[in-house]
Amino acid sequence: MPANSESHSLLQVRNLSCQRDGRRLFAGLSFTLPASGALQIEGANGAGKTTLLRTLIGSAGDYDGQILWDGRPFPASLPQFRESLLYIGHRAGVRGGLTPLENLAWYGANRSAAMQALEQVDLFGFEDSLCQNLSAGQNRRVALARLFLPDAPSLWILDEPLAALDVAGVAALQGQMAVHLSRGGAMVFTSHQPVALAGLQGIQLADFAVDELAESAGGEHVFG
Amino acid sequence: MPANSESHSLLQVRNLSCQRDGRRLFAGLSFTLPASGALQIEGANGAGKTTLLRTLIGSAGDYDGQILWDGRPFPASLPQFRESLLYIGHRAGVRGGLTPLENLAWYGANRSAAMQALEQVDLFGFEDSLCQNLSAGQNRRVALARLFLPDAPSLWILDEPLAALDVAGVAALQGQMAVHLSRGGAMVFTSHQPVALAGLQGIQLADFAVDELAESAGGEHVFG
Amino acid sequence: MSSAESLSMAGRNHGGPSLAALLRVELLLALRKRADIANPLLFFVTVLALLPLGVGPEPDLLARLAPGMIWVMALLATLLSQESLFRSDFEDGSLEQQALSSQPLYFAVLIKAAVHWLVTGLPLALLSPMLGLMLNLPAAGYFCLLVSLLLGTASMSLIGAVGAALTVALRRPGLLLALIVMPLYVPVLIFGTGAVQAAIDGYVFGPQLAILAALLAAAAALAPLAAAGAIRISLDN
Amino acid sequence: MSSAESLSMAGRNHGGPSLAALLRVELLLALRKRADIANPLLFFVTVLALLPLGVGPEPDLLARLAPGMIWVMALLATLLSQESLFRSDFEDGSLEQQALSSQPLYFAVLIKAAVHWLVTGLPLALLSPMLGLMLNLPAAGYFCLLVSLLLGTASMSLIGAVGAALTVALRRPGLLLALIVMPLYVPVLIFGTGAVQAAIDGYVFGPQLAILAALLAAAAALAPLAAAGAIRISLDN
Amino acid sequence: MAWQWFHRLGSPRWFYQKTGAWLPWLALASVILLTVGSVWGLGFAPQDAKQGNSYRIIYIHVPASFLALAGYYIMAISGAIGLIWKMKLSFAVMRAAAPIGAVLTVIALFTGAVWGKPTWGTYWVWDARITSMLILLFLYIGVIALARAFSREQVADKACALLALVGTVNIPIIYKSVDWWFTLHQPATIKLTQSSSIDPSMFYPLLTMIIGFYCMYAWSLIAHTRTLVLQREWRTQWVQQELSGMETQGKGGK
Amino acid sequence: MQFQFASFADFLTMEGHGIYVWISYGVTFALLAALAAFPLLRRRQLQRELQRQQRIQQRRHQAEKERKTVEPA
Ligand code: HEM
Ligand SMILES: Nc1ncnc2c1ncn2[C@@H]1O[C@H](COP(=O)(O)OP(=O)(O)OP(=O)(O)O)[C@@H](O)[C@H]1O
Ligand SMILES: Nc1ncnc2c1ncn2[C@@H]1O[C@H](COP(=O)(O)OP(=O)(O)OP(=O)(O)O)[C@@H](O)[C@H]1O
Ligand SMILES: [Mg+2]
Ligand SMILES: [Mg+2]
Repeated sequence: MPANSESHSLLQVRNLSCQRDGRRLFAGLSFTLPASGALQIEGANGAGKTTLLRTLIGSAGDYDGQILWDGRPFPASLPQFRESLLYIGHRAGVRGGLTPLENLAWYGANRSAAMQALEQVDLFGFEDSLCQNLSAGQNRRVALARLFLPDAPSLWILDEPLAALDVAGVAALQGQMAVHLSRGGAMVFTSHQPVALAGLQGIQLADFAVDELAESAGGEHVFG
Repeated sequence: MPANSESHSLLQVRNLSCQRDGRRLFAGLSFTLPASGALQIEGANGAGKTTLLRTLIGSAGDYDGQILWDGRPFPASLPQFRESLLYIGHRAGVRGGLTPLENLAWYGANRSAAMQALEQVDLFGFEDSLCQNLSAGQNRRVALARLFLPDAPSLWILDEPLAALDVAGVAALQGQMAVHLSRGGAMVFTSHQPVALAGLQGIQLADFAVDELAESAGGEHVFG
Repeated sequence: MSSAESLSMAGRNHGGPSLAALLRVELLLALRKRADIANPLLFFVTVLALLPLGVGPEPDLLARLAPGMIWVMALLATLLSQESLFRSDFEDGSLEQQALSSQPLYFAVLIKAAVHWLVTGLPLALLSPMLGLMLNLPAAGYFCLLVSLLLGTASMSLIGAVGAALTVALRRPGLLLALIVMPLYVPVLIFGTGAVQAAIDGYVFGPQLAILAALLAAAAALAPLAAAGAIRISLDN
Repeated sequence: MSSAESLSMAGRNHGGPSLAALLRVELLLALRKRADIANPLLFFVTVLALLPLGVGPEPDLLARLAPGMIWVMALLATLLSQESLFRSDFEDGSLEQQALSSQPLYFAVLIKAAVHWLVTGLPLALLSPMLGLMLNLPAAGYFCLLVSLLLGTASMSLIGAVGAALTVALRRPGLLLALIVMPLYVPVLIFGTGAVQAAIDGYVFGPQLAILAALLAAAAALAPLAAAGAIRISLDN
Repeated sequence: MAWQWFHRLGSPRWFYQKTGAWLPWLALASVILLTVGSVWGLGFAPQDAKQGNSYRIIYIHVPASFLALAGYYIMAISGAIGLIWKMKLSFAVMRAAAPIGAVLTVIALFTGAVWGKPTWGTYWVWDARITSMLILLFLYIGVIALARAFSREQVADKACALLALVGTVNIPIIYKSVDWWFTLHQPATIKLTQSSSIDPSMFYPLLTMIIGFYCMYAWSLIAHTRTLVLQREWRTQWVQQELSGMETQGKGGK
Repeated sequence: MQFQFASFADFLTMEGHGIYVWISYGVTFALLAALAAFPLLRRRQLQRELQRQQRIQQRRHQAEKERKTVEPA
């Protein structure tokens, strides 16, 4: 539906470069994420995918370049940005001392919506077990159940959502991702497995890798 | 080379059933793993794959049935069993406070062998960084580097070895698995992703699932 | 199930938990981990029981020590139980989710500290007269001991939250939290023991208690702010 | 690099670490985390400095308290620093690898406890005379304080390892470890303070020190055994 | 314009290159002042009527005590500037100030304790001022220990700045409460010498030493900050040149 | 202004207080010297660290190049 994707762009990244302990992981990354857009960040282990996502959500501050939400730059627009953000990282935000149902309630879901979401991630029957007694993949599913809640936020940022999921889980998640896009939502995610999603765009982080030796010879970074 | 797989069987499992908090996950599982045999345990999230592997290595004691190593039953044969075991679980056994090189040295590798193994898992150049400063996949690679050491033990038990690895990492690992089999080694592993390996056998845990309601109606397990 | 029901009434902001939900969850977790509640208490009692073994059983000596030792041990019990204040939330990622939510972290910290006090400081204070009895505390001191501990442990829960937030990202904080926080506890300790000593000696102790209350008010206003800042710092890791 | 080199000379059992490698790694980790060494020491000093703030500054009173308080606080510092003894090894899975290796866990535990004593108990004991000075300890007590702490902290490191092993699988052990272990420390505490008090009062203190040494020998023989068993229990989770 | 100056001040490189020239002068000044002051104080200032010669410790004790206190505020203020204006250099100053302040506090405590033996007959009393000095040392140590516990410098910087700030709020409270505590429990049996009644012949060497200590402090702070700058910016070209330049000089010397 | 002591020995003993005074001064100046020495030592350490890092970087670079040459084959 976005007739002019530039004007409807939700998230814009301009000339971004991220650092870890002073080492630049990538540089010159630019992209625009329109509503209904899906973007997969690809790259080898250690390329900086997690770092990029954590920069996008405003949790990692060690970057150069510009990030704009709804046309307004970070960090001024962070509060509005976070209103429409749903982030699930390597650490999924599932509390071991609570049951799946209580975990979803903590995120503001009411009981019937939570039950439905848990059913959709195949955790029916486990809704009252403590999460610390669930398997690796089941814990992951509890986190992902947030995506199945009726009024989920419009921007999803997911770090390896498919990890630890079995085949049926992967299929269910891909289905929900498609639903989200069709509703006008947007998403950025990383995955080492291929994801089947219509209209999915990819970014290869390797294309933006920094050649360290060349860099320290050139003087560009002197005042960083 | 195993002419008679029964007689050369390394690991034999007879009528195994595992429990978690008193709930039976599966029952009646039997298989035989010969030298040069590879076995993939498949099953949905929460089916009990991790529990099965931890039972096989003797770390989870809550099981019924028999496990034999070299024809002698557990737990009597556990010491010999462990001599030829290499286990890598969800928790990979990589110490964050040590470098990859030191981690491998801790497992008894000498320097040149460790360097070569690290090179094969594409960690060349990171051998002197602390592991706590590596990414999720890189940490996983440090653990997997043990598989690339020259005199690795003969039985590998791996819990989701492909998790968190990128495409190149998956390919390298599959290559090494094939090498191990060709050397006469054996392995049991779990994976949600398909693994390309000649002669790979699969076990569907779902086939051995226990119908709890039916069971508690029938009297068999009442005193279990 | 009913707990989940009641948790959800608070709101429907899926980006993060609401305040009422937060309070209920914290209480729920605290009650579910009843051992965590009992531990500081048992620690408090055990250490104070070890004391006569260390310094000898003379009643007069113990009576002189009682206010100070009870206070120091209450301080230690509070302090050491705070190491885990944010830890499991940090490790499972829910602290990050809270920081991303549109609710200010200030209230989240305030609630956490309040619940910590409810399950640690309050029982400690209520138990203190019994320990006073064991240590031969003069009769004039009991009331003041109780009140001063009620006020003081609350301040300490709040101040300790700053230290807990600062050290939450560390793998093995060990005793670092104690090191950071103990000097900050000094005023509370001094006015607390001062009040009890004054009560025993027959002086007025109202002013000291008033100062303790003022310290508590200041801590309630400032400590959650500092702790919220510290959490954001710790998360950028 | 040279450290990795030296680590590897110990053997080539890829199923698990060799003993010599174990010792070197433990020392390496301890030295790399120098902050962890300093923390129990600083805790010890800080708590002892809080004490006069609680019980008052009179030198005579402090002198009577000194042996007991120094011992109790050394006990606490040892105890609290042991919470992390096996924790990070457990969390990253290397404890499991050690249990799977053909080396007996007994030695692994013994080595861990020994390194723990080297970086905690030994410095604590060496620092104790200075604290004696600050707390006005009579001159006759210094030598005995030092020796009794050297022996006592070693026993406590060993005994504490059992508790650390039992609680390692718990998410938030909190003060549970302290509760389990403190009663076991009681004999050590009694003979330790007894020896110092005897020395101050001018009696012979040799017998008490001999008993402390005997306790240490017994702990060295039995505690690693118990801890190894406890680790296996904790791993079956 | 003013902001431009402010930001240039925040540039580590600018700081490094600017302060290189100041260091020798500060070093010279502190060596001269400390030498003159020490010789004066030890040998030429008159003996104190009450305390005899042990009072000569005053010439190091008092300056160290002053700076130990002032150092905490320097640390906390630079930490605050770093947090508010996100100035890297300011964090470096804060991190440099912590160990220097701790060492000065140790000096104050040590000289005070040694001075206590001949005057009070004991090395240590739980006097209000002494106790609060000890707590100050703990505050310093807390900052240092926290800094060392983090593996990432940026996080360590912010965490330490926050802790230092929290400490600043507390320092006056701690001082007041400790003062109050001492007077409650027992009357002050020991009075420190009144500084107002000090004789000029004793005062001038003291002044010399105080100024000397200030110069020494400034030198240390700058020098420590400079090494921190080098450590943090070592990926940049100018630092690598700086470091390898030194190395070639060293080789040339051999 | 004049030297306050009759002899150098007097100056050292200071009527019995010498030990305290000299220990104070000694420790103070030793600590100040340590403060002064630290930046210089640290600088040398940094140099060594830089060299090590440069070696590591070169190795990483080399590995990268090898990877690139292997891939097409
Ligand atoms: C460990 C023991 C001691 C500590 C921690 C200590 C600490 C301090 C501090 C912090 C100051 C600076 C106060 C200010 O800025 O207002 C100071 C000043 C001073 N101290 Fe000490 N002191 C100790 C022992 C002594 C002793 C034993 C004496 C002599 C009997 C002494 C004599 C003085 C004098 C004369 C001053 C200057 C007074 C003034 O300017 O207000 N101190 N001390
Ligand atoms: N610590 C525990 N305590 C109690 N029950 C547990 C615990 N861990 C797992 N379980 C239960 O045991 C079952 C099997 O768990 P297990 O970890 O073996 O599954 P899995 O097949 O490895 O799953 P996944 O693919 O998600 O890793 C799960 O249904 C879970 O509910
Ligand atoms: N805590 C840390 N401290 C310092 N450096 C780190 C830290 N975490 C990661 N790094 C470094 O940053 C780089 C990028 O890490 P990141 O976690 O972003 O990788 P990733 O692309 O998500 O990899 P993976 O596919 O393995 O998850 C890695 O090379 C790693 O060495
Ligand atoms: Mg990642
Ligand atoms: Mg599993």
